Amino acid sequence: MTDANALLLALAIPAIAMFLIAASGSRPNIRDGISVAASIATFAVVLRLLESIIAGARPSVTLVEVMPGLVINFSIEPLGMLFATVASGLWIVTAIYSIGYMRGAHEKKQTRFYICFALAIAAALAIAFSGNLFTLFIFYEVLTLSTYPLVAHKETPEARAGARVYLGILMTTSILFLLVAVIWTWSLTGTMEFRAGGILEGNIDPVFVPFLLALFAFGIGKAALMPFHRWLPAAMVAPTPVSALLHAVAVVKAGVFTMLKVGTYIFGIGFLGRTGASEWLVWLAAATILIASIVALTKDDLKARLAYSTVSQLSYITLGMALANQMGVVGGAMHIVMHAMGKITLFMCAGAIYVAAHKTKVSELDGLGRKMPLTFIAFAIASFSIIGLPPFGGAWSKWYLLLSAADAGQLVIIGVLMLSSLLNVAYLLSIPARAFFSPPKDQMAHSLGAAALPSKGWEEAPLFCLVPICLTALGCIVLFFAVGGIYEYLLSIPISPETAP
Amino acid sequence: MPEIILDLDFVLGHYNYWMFVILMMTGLYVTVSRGNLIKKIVGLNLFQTSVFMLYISMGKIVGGTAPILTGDPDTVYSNPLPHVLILTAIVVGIATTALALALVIRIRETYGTVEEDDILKMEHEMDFGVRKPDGGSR
Amino acid sequence: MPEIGTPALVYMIAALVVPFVRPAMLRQLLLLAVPVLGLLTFWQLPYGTYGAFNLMNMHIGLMRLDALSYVFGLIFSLAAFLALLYAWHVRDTVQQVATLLYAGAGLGAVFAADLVTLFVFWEGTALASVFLIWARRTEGAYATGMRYLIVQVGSGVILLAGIVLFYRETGSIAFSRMDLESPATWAIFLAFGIKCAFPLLHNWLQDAYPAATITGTVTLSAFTTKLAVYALARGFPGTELLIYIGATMTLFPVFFAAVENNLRRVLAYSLNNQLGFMVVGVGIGTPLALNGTVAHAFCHILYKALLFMSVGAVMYRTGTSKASELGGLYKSMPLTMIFCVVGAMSISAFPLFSGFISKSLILSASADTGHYFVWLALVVASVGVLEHSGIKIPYFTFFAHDAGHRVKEAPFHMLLAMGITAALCIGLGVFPSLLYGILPYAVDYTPYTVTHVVTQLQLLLFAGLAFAVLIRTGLYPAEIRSVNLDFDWTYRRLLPAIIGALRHVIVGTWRFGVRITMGRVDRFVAGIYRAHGPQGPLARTWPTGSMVLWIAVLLGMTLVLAYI
Amino acid sequence: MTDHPNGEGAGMPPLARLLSFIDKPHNVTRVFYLLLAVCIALGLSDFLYHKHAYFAVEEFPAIYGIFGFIAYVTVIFLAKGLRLIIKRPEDYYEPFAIDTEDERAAGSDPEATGGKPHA
Repeated sequence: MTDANALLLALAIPAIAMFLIAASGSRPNIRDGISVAASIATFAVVLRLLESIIAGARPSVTLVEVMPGLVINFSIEPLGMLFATVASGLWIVTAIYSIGYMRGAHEKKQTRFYICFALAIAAALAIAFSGNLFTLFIFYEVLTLSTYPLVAHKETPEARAGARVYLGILMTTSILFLLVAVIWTWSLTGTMEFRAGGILEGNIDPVFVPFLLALFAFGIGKAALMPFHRWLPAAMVAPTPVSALLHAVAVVKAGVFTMLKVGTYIFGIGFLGRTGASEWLVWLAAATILIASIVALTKDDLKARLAYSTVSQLSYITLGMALANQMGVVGGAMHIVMHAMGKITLFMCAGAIYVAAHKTKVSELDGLGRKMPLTFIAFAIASFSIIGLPPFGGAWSKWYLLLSAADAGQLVIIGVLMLSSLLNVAYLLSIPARAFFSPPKDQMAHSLGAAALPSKGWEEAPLFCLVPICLTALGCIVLFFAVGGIYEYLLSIPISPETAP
Repeated sequence: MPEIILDLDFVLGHYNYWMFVILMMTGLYVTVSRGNLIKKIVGLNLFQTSVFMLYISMGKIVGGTAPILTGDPDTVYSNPLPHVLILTAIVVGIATTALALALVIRIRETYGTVEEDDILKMEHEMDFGVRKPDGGSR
Repeated sequence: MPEIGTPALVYMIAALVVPFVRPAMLRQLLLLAVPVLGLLTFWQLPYGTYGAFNLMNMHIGLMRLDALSYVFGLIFSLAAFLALLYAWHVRDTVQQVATLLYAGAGLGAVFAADLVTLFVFWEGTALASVFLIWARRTEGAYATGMRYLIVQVGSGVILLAGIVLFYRETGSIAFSRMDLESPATWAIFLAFGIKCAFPLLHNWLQDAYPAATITGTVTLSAFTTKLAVYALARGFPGTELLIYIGATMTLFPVFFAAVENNLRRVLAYSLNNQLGFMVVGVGIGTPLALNGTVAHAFCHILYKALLFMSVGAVMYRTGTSKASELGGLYKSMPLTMIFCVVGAMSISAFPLFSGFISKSLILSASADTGHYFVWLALVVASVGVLEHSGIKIPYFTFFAHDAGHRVKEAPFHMLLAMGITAALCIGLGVFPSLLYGILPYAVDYTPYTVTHVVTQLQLLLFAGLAFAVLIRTGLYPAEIRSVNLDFDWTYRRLLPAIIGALRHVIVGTWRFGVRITMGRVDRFVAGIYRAHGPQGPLARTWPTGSMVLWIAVLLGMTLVLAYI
Repeated sequence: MTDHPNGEGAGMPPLARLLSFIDKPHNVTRVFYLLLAVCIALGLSDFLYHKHAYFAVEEFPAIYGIFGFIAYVTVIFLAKGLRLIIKRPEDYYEPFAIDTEDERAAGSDPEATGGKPHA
């Protein structure tokens, strides 16, 4: 099977799975089985592709030529491959988790849920593999549309309102800014190809570069830059597996992945660095990081707090691109992996807490740690990783972002990243700490003297929820040690034209 | 030769234009001043006719007959273009007048009057003040 | 022992195994065996760098064994052993695992050959130690733990920023002598300073240590601060600034400790004071001074742990560590009293006790290099130490007015731990060569000269006399239930107040701005409605006549304009 | 120092009985004068040996003793002055500090008696 076929297969499996799931709607066990099998199959194909990409292959497939010059073309390069691996890998975990969650929380209309889930993953993979801006834009919109029914799954008024905000912001920003940017780029350069080192070099008057970048930056609403971040907290009405995969991995990562890809393959990091066009984006991303963290600090609802934390963490990656040097791209790309692993654990824990203890408010979690120790340990591990504490993966991505800020001579940005770590400690770590160590509000002050042994009454979420949580938590730790390989791999992302493979 | 401010024979020479202007102004005046809708339509038609005649007179060639083919190749015709144009304009004029009259009939049925001032008064009351039980079926 | 990267690995593996060891006795034995195993891994190893490898083209060295790190590794293992022995009765898995991880991270940091490994273990100490505070499981302990964690992670993050800048400047991350001329080294210096409780950065120490559990505080007292002293000794020996920072560090805690009611907070202030001595030693930088710092760190870990253990034992039996609640305990806990007195003597540097042999090194080093005022400050500080730790701790716990506690003697394992520590303190005091042998630089210093012994005794006994006089005349500050403000007031009361005011102002202006704009928007909409609404002049049904008139006027105007 | 000698001598551990002589007030004054005598002896001993001094000020006999005494007294009075400024009631940081909480939560012996929690 040549790489090109593998590529098509990787996209085909989720699509086919969609129909199979639809067909087996009446028999839940088979339907869930199919969705998990599809995720595993996709991941296997993606891994096979990963090996050939590491070996240097750059497969490219042109699906259809809409008009002369306008083609739907898929070509894989290291950055896209990374995102695809993360998305398909975590699809498995979430597929298993959603079985446990959907049955635990007795959600209705699960078939439609799994169909849209598979479609969203297919769209995410297509974005990862898209060879030009046109393909990317199409599947970017498909991703938005396919996630709408997932966000509005509960069909309650709030869910509909949230989904309306979600769709509203994402569609307006993409049509208003992104489409304009894509067309402007096409008119400027005559092509929309993602090419190593960027295509804008020499085709654009440097004065316009910041404006084009602004159009792209605000156009990619999924990267949740500050003015257009409202959709992320609004989408928290969705059931947790949706929040887990989509708002920790697929949707938001598609946004920041597109940001990185545009920065690297349309503008070209060297070009951005020379023209200093991304200077304003550095400050906007830094502002987003801090403001979102401060807002997260005030949120008592668990998922809202995690949503704002995601908004803040996404801007790390945008910051990485905006700093316009190799370390920035490496740091940003690595943060995609680390943040995905950490944040998906947090969301799954939030879901497990909802399923097992029907609690959504942070203040209600006091003393819950004794009943759900595994969930809260996993929550703590994921929080450590996102804060960037050493024995966990997140530390390395923060290390490279700091290196990139040092390279760009931005000492203030180093200060911002430091402050954001402290804010993360304040709003993320307080949750497991309260759960384990502060006396439960309803009980009388706990027994004095005897150090509290975790009482044997564990009331954990169903096994289907618990296993994925532990897996991804372990993932956070493993990533710390497996970072050497990722770093070598990320170095192969071309920064300037001549290093094109 | 100082520039002639007012070329007198040019002005008098185009008396027919002055006629059309007068006709046009009367039509305009009738439309503007009369409250009765029918009279407004008549005024409109006067206005319209003056324009038609203007075009026709522009197309007149001294000694030229009406531009209708007579089979004799050396008859001199007036410029056919304005004629053609005005023919269609007349047809259109009839159509608009017919439509206007139809509307006036409907207004008459609804408001029971064709005096525009009364109609406006009634509309005003209907929108804002007392809802007058108008006889006509809306 | 097979050569494994770093002794910290032993602690980490043990920390993973311990929760699954169900029988308590077996678990305690395993806990005690870990420090011994850790010690064995580097006990016989020749000096050199081990566990070096290349990670993302950075030269990582997990373990660098040389004279400086060997001494600290030794004392850290010893401290871990004593703390775990002292905590034999504890059944809380969280505390046991946290102690192991904390000691392991401390050891790992001491042996780190490069800045990245140092940062990894530096944050590890912060992370692991906070659970010793949270293990108390009360609302106050949770809040104190959170503050402690933010300060410690703050120090770690500043260190990370410093390392990044340093890596960019020098291209290497080797952890060796640096001097303070670039923002990188300043950031690293500040990070070390926070954990070394420099003035104004010190108050996490007094805020957090009394909040930990009884056995937790004993563990806490040994690792974080001494690790910072080691880092300063490794990174910034001989920096002039450190002398003056150290001098102030020795002076200001004396006054706070004299009036503090919670005895564990008094000990925390005294710990801060002793750190001042070590920082002065690092600042002076001569071999004698550095020897003094290392020796003082070595002895200080022992007698500070002893003092915390004795007060902890009293707290274990009576349930409180507040001076106003204690007194007359010598009758029911005589052995603890004796160990407490030994600790007090050692910290006050009485001859024949460990404090004497290590503090004298620093004092004479400062005198040798002619720092007269610093020397004077150190002497005053020594008197201060005698006051708050030498006399106040034992007197108010065991001898003052009898608070009526009739409690049993401390449990055997606590007495055993205290006994070993006391024996070590006295042993080092009597045979200084034991310690001088393993100090980093050659030592040709004899502490027991007639002059030195007599002057030290004079200093201490006259101060004791002053105490006796003050007590008999009733001028001595009585112990009253109260809380003393310190620098932490700024981030516990001032900062929230400022943030509250700021938020109030911002929210106020935001709401005011919203109201204004909404007002203007409403007016605008009303205006439009008036103009275009059903009654508005622009939307009303105009009589056709006036309409035609206006058309005529417009046509006229265009005619006129066309010909201008 | 201890104001009233309590009765139950027998219940105390043997070592405590040995030290219980400190309870009687007259023993306390006797210890005080012993301390005074030792101090004076130390002060005089300065003349008996050659004092190796770093700084000129150390030449003065018994300077360490006097300096120790004065330093101690100044420290105490400065501390008392400082206390006037920084003393606050125990519940100053009420919910966020351990001062008013029952200290037995720190892992004391289950039958720990004292530590009357702040009313």
